Amino acid sequence: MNTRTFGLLLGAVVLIVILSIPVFGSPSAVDITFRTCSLIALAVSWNLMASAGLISLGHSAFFGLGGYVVILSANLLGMPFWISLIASLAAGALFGSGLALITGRLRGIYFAITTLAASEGLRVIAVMLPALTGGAKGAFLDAKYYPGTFTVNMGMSLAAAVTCLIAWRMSQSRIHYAFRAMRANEGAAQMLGIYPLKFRCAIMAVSGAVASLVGGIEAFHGGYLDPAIAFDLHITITSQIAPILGGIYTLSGPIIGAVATVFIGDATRLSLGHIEGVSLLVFGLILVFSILYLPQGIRGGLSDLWRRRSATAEPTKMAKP
Amino acid sequence: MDLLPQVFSDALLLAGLYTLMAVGLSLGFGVLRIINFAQGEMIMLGAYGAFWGLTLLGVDPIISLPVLVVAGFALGWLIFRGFVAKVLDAPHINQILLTFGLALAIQHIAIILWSGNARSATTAYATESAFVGDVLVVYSRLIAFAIATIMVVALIAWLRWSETGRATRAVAENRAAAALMGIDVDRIYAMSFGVSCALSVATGVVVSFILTITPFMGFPMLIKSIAIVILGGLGSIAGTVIGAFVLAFSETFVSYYVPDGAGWAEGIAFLLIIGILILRPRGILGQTVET
Amino acid sequence: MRKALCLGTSGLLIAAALSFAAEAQETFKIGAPVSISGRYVAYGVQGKNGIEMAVDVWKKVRGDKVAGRTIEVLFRDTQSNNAITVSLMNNFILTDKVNVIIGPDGSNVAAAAVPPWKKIEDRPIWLLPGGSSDVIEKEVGPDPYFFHTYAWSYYYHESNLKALKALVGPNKKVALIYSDGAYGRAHIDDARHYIKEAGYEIVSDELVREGSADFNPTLAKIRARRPDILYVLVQTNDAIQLTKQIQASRLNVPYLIGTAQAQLPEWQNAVGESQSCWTGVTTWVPGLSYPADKNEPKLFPSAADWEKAWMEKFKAVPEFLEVGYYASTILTLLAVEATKSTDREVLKKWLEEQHYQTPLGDSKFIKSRVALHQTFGEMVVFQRQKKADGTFEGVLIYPEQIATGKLKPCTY
Amino acid sequence: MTPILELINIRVGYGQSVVLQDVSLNLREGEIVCLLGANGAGKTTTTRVVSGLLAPWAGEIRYAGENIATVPAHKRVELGICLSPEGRQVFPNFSVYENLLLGSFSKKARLRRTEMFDEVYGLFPRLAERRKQKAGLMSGGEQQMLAIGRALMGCPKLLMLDEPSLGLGPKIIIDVYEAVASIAKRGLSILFVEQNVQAALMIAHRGYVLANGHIAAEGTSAELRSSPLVQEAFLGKKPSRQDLSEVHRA
Repeated sequence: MNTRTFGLLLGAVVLIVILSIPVFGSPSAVDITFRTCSLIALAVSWNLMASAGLISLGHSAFFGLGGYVVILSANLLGMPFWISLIASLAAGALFGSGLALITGRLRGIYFAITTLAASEGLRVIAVMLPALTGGAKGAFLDAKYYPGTFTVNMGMSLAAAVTCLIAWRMSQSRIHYAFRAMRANEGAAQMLGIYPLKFRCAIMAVSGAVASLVGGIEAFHGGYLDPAIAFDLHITITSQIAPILGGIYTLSGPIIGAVATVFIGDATRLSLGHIEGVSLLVFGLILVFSILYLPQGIRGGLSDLWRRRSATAEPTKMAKP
Repeated sequence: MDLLPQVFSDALLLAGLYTLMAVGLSLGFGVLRIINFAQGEMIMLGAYGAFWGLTLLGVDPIISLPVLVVAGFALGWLIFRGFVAKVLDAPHINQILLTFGLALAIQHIAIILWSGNARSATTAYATESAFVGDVLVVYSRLIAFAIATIMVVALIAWLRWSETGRATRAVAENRAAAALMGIDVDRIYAMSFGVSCALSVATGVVVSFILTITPFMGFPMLIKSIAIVILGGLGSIAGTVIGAFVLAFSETFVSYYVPDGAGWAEGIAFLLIIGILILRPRGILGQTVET
Repeated sequence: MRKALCLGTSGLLIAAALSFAAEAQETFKIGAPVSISGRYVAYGVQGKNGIEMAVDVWKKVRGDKVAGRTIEVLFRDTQSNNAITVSLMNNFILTDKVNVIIGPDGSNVAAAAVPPWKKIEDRPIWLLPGGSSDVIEKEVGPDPYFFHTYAWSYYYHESNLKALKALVGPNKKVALIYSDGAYGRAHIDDARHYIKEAGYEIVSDELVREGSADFNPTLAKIRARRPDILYVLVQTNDAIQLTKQIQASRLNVPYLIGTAQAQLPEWQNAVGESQSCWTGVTTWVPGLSYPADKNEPKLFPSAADWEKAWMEKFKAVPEFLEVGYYASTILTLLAVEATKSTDREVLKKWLEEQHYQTPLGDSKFIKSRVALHQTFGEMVVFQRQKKADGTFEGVLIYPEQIATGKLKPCTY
Repeated sequence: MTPILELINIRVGYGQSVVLQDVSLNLREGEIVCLLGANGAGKTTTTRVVSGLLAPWAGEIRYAGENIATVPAHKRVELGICLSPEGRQVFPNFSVYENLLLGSFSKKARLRRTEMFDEVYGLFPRLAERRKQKAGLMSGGEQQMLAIGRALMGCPKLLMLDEPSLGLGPKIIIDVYEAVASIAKRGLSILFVEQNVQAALMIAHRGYVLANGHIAAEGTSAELRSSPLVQEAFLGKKPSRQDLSEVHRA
């Protein structure tokens, strides 16, 4: 059995696991799977943009937008679960491609800060339009639109699974090269026949749609939304931490990272949660030290180990002039 | 009553504060090309330093300012050597997450040490004021403005005329060429990071008797500083000063003249960021920055 | 990829295993979601202190057990985060199977806790000693298992305006300042309602931004309107800066009316001399003269004795949330002890019928606007006044039967 | 006499690719040595290694007899090694005067600042005229003068010039080379990189030819001028239009 089949097989196993836990799992397994899947989808979505050289500091904009679209479309228009999720998906895609058009050729830190500004701007709007959003008091999802625990949990598992499948398909296709070219140099990418603005629009639409969908499902799950939480920078940060921790620009990195982030977060919160301030302190320190000592993420660290082990078997590759 | 003189006076005093707040970030970015997400936490530490100096030792924040600034410089130096130096050549996202992790850690160290309670330094001049004609001038803000002006002018003079300051600017423009001049680039990096932190600590001291001190006070100030720095142009101190004035004046004007303007005022910063980045990505006075 | 999946699966399994708490029999479990990190950390610590004090006192007075069961309090950190709160509530109810939930604190976190609790059919009894926002009340609705052990936002303004009408008289001009934060938004409608009902004129109705660096534009506009009463609805953090700016800006307003902040030592320490003249409205304030309960004088001593005991343990003046959490915890323990049961119907019935005199006042549950069970909502109005020795004290000014002094107009 | 600079078996590169392979060369005090070679032969890399901007993977850099391979770049300036880098790299937002001030940043140079200013302004009167001008706004030739002047401000014992004639008009090239020659008369050692072979061999005492990261030939200027290898090396080169025109003009 070669590595590829093995990978595919395991991928299938994981899909089965995350899709079956909502059916058979214990309540706490369901809860953890929900949060992990939420982060997997966010992380893969963030990583998608990062892979094209677009560092997003505003993923909470998509997330919050999706949440509010769900709450408003359910409460005001009486849309059922699936329809309002499609609405949030569409809103995220629209906002993403709109942001891509606005940011034009901005790159690096400039791009990152524009996305941050977009997210904070949406928060201010949500705060200042209490008639629509409930303002800082927050808004509840009308309980009669709650589709049931199973549907919500399954929805999130499906969202994560589909997101991973999309990312997998992309990594298998030629788009994969376009990403690399965009990341390295947009000018050069243009010469390869990639139209950067179009590509950006498409990527940000997909990424935004996914993040917005997650926000939408989270809104059903939580049933309550306020601007500070919907557009919380921590959402952006955790959706970055996961790929960074796992291994940026890779397919499996964000997934490994998401699992690790949820695990570390729960472990610190549950074991240190009784001492004030400590759980987030430890989380911060883990973040710092993983960046310092695992710059390629867990995935990179593992393949380093793997390479070192196999290096004893085969002679080290010599650099040639 | 004509409000306009009052509007100008308020805006001017706020602009001084904003300048000092953003100039540390601007220097750090200009030289190291790193946005330090823990910059706000330096403000927070400065504010706590001044607060505890007053509360425990009875030392007025203005008196403790020099000591705290030196301490801030030392802390910045240590943070640079211990953490930031190791990600100088790493991708931006690693730098952002590293400094964000530091920010999170510093915030919660503050909670562990000093609890999450809100505080404020209660100096006598904190609540004194005078009417100049129709215009109310609050002493604490005037003092803050004066300190901010002195610090920013000192910074600009240092950068302009001192040997090290000139070297710092040189490193900001071209790191390799600076090394060829015999400039120890690493040392300049550590020093700029230190100075940048020291400036933020000074901001903290100044706001300790004006604003509310909490372990979380830094982040909103960081966001606002980023807005100012982007507005003025990344890496330009003069641009930062202009950015601070633009933001302070527009916020104050909106607060006075737009219904519910005080609520919308916060949005201005973000509107300005997006606007400026679309129209003139380098900011008002920005230099070329390879990103 | 392969390693990814390996890790993923094992991660999920380990994490799942972690949260399977071994369910010991014969324990009485209190689920306590508290925000002990993040922005509500100050509240969370108070909640935790209150519950810990209650369990300590119980163990001293009644021994280690309640109705033969070991007492187990599960403190879990919400990290001031809604999503974590949702997960906590789910786990408390479905996995830990707690008997009672007490908390959480901070209106937003408390609001986030409502939907996950409500959607579970066999939800346990929930006592909420914090969270005054009326959106919570509306969302919970007339739920039989919800017990609010704190005042709703409108109680503040009802009491405040009663006091003002009685002590200041009719026909006054009021300037309102409220923040765009959760606190301001939750209070403003009811504040306006009761001000108008009292026949006062609102001459200025100003929104301020949470965390603003300068309130002077707002204050300058208010100065121009020359109000008699300044009515302030902002969160503690903003209140500190605003209070200092109000003093500095010489508004010459005779009555400075605050709501929750004025009773907080946090606010008092931070504003120093500027606290002079501010009134506040609260359910509990040091110096209240509530007597001890006749039947349970050790669990519910007089307000003064309780305060003394608290000072001994924590070396600090207790805050209203701490008293609220204390009283709520003792009530649940008493319920279990009295009924020898942890069944929610039994407990609910007992709680509905109990009546004690606690350090926080009368414990009888009544109906509020929407909710079925509401207690400790009785509010008193006080004013921060300077004593001869230069320190400040909260002088009770309303209701008149418990008043310890008179409302004085501001002089600065 | 020990040579002032001696490279012994230097191997270096970027990332995975090796640029210099076993390069050895030396330079005696007061000597003018040029490095010749096609684009990408490793000339600039050699100056970067000597100046300390690039750490060699293997080999020794001996300066006045001491191995300085691990000495950081800024300390080499203090030791008297100054480089006028490829592409001039002046500080565009600084005035000419400030650029020169930066050139004399090292402690030793700071002491002799006035003296050096006189010398540099003497060599390049143009710089004196434009002292308040922003460097970024000057012409290429002026910037080149500034880069050389700035390197001189550091009081070098070993001056390295990377393509001083690149982008310069024919008149200025002569000025620059006259300047270089007059500098050398003061006992300075000069190592310079040129693509303009004829001009280089006019003033250099000796030269090395780099090809594909190896020393392909070395010798006195006269030897090199007549060496078939040099002819071949530069016939094989595909010069840019600019280079070509300059060679013709020179």
